Amino acid sequence: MKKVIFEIAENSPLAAGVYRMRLAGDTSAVTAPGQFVNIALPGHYLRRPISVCDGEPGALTLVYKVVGHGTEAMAAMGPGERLDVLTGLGNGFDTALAGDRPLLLGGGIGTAPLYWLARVLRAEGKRVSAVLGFNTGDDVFYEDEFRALGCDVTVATADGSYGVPGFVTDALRPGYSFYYACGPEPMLRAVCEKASGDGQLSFEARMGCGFGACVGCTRETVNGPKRVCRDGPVFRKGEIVWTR
Amino acid sequence: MKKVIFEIAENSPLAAGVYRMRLAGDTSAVTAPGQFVNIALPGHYLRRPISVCDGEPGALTLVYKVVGHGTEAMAAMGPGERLDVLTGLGNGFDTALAGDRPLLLGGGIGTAPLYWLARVLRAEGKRVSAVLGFNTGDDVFYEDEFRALGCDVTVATADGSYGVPGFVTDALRPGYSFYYACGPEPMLRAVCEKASGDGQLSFEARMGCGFGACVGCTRETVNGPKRVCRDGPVFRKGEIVWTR
Amino acid sequence: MDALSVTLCGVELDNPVIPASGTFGYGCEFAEYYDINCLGTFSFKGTTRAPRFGNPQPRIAECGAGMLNAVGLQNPGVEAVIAEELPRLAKVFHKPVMANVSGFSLEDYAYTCARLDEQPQVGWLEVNISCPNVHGGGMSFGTDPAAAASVVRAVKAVTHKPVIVKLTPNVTDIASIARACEDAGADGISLINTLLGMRIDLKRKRPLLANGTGGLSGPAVFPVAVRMVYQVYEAVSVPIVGMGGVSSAEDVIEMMLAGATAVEVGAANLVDPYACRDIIAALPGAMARYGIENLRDIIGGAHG
Amino acid sequence: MDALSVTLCGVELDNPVIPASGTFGYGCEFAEYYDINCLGTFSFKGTTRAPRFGNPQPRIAECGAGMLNAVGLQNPGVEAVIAEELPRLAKVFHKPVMANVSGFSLEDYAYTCARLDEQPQVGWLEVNISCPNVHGGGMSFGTDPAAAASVVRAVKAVTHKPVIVKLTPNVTDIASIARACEDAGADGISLINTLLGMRIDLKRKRPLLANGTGGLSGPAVFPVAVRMVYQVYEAVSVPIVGMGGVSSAEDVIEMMLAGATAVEVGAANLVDPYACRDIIAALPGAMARYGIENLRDIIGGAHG
Repeated sequence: MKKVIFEIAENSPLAAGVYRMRLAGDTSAVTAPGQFVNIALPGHYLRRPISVCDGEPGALTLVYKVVGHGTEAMAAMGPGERLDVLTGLGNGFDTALAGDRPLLLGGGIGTAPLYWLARVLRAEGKRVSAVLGFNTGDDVFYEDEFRALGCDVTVATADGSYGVPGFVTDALRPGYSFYYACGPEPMLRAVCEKASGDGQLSFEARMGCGFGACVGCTRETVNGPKRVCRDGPVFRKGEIVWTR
Repeated sequence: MKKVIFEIAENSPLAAGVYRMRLAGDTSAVTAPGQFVNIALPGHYLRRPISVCDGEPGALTLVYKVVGHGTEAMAAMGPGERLDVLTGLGNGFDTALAGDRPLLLGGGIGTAPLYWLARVLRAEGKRVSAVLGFNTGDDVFYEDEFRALGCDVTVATADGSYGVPGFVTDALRPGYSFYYACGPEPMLRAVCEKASGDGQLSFEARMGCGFGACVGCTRETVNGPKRVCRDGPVFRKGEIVWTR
Repeated sequence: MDALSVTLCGVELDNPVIPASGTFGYGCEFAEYYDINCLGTFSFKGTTRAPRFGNPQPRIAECGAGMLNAVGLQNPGVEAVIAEELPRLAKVFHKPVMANVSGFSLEDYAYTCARLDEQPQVGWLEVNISCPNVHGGGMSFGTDPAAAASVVRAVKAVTHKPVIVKLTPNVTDIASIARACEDAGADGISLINTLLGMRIDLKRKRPLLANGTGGLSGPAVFPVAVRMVYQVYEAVSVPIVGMGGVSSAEDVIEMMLAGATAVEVGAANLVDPYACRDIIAALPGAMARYGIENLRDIIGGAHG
Repeated sequence: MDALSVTLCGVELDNPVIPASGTFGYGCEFAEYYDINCLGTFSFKGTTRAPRFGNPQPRIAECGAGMLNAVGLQNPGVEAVIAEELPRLAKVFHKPVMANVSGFSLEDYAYTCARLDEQPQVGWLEVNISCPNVHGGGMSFGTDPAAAASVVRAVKAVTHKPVIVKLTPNVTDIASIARACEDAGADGISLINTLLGMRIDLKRKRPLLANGTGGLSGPAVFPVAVRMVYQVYEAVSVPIVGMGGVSSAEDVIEMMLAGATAVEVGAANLVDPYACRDIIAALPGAMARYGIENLRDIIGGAHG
């Protein structure tokens, strides 16, 4: 964890209600795809946790969805403005588990952190497949970016307006060595039930602090209570206990 | 009263802890010297009441002193930034009472609203004297500006480091037709006791709204309770009841 | 009835937005800024039997996301309100007004309420048994169920119009006090009055307010107000007027979901004189965003 | 003793700043960010006799100038705290720690306090009779003077270290409860725990927290906390640990002027992990600004 003042280099719409923000600043604490940052926004008491879509020395890319007043305020910010950010939060994905044919399963905004993961896995020479699910065609983002990394990409939309009709679980094809999933909890649960083999899943949660102090975001696991913000947000399939 | 978004044209230090802010915007509601504006500042719940130092169509000049977090935030703002301001608050001075040789008595930051008053009185061809009192030489501001208007200016400092040693009441000279005073309450009280003849005095107060709704700033007068923000801030000598 | 209208104790309001007592005077200041007939109604300045100057200065202190006030029921007294304020109001406001009343004894409450009950302009009596800024100023009545009930009975015995009792949040069990008021005949409950607070002047090293303590209002208290409205809704069957830090159309909807039939807006009027007008204008858009057709249908909607 | 030091129940603190229970875990997370030995001490996560998962999700809701939490006393239980957390803490923190204890019966409180009283690392027992997020979770003890006193007696009977009782602000008369605790043998009083609040999810039209209500903390509650510390200071003679929305060195000074010997900082740690370190660093400058030579000299200074 490191507290860093970033400068906004870019903040532009990407899809319906989805924005991409590029930040310039010290990224030394950001070490693994699947980690997130926690952003202080003027006029809002709690920080906003946003997963890292891509990271490189000195620059972070965040892809976020406007879901409330906080993210609304974020979307209204412009280049040159500064943000107080806690960086390098959460465990991130374990690429050592990937095997040679990893499958990435993204649901809506949950697609964002999988991009950096895909880039790392491709750099390791893995054959990466990605199934990206959205509600409708207007929500789709980063399809081309995943392709540009050399991933085998399938897009599914719940309303069938684009790509394969249905959910990511309807577009599953066998032949993957390990899966990585990120998205809303119902999607993750469906993935666990329908996807064969082992995987890691990244969870969302309402967080207080984002670094493990308030235990506000705790969920039960087979290894006892775990904090999504610090022990997660990524959990191994076998650890997960479905409470809702 | 009119709610106006102003743009800051200038915001620069004038004396020890004293700043001058020039605002560009609709000044149609500002009608008399001695009126004040009430400024909304991000991160502060209540507005900050600041007396108008000078006004002309499309432009306001405020001279304010940094006394807390709010005015600190004001001092940190720069040209181009926008402010949400309630304008044209308070009754202001009645120049019809001036006679031909009005005397202006300013204490510290209370000197600010007297500048516009002096300009109006000079424009009406009055012979204006001004006695401006400060704690020390470093606090003195607008001496030259009052002179440039053609006022007979005397500066007094409590520590004697500049001008006449002592308070404004020590620098009083007879021969004025009416006086106008603005400053901290102890100074106003001393003026009422020591200055002969009639006058108007402008009071400071802790305000909630600034436009008469909350009656937070009420003070007793010979005509019953009056709101400093709306029935004042200027009161006739004969109305005033000294409570503290 | 249109999508914004609600019925409060048998009287229909065009919308549920009501400027709260003590933040709207007797209406005339705001009538200069906008046509106050756009309001559901408003609750006028807390009125007592005799004129009051209130507390010494200073009476106002700023806080994070709110303010303290210790005005102490400054008002010209009920006879001056009837002789001067109500006629002046009649020229600019053509709806029933809510008459807010405070007192220091059962006789005070009964006398003042009876006088205002006779005034045709008055639609409701809002009986404040919760002023935190006056010693024995109603707050003592508002913290004990039996004392609260005694005020309600005294007022109901001499009035005909709906009596809404305004409760203090500075209690252990708000529901029991609301229930006692309902049992004593209250036609409605309004809450919350301000939370008792204090700020200290670091320069003088003394309490900032001359009165020592003051009442906290503003967004800071909103979650406490929502909780208490929710609790009182489960305890009584009379309508509830919810208030406490409401500053937006979303806040109005949240209060109504918690159980409020109408919603008072207080401190927001002091930082923006157009707050209530703008909140009313924003309601239809907010309703659309949350799939709400008629406001009256969501009252208490958050209760399973 | 230097300018920042104070003495809390006979134990000297280098400074009065104490991270509040529930916002600092058992210390280890923060020890990764800065040397927590700069703290006066800290109050560790509320510990119960048995392990607890706490309440279902969601447990956190944002508010204006604050937050609601309904964690519900998640903790590994006193034996795990003694076997795992305290040894881990010993490596990074070399001062006496404040052990925060909750319970559901007098036996719970006595057992857990007795076990922690035996631990050499523990300097004070902070007995929480005010958790708003657990049904029968201490709050019931904290709202009645006799019940509060019974907890104090049960704990004092089996412990030797200073017992500080943590009070809830959700009461009509905080002073009477503080007095009852002092009469029952409490060595100190800490306040305020969180104000009971609620937020409603406009999309789901249900309370946002799974628990319904939650505890409000953050700058929003600061004026209420200052008022209650001021009132309790006039009611008891034992030292007071003040807390509630403290976010700056100025806030620490204000709390001490109101009557606090030491000051806990809660929610601020959650929005800025360095909050306490930075507040301590800012104290000398703030003291100079307000002409304060030694912090210990201003305790209760606002009382005429």
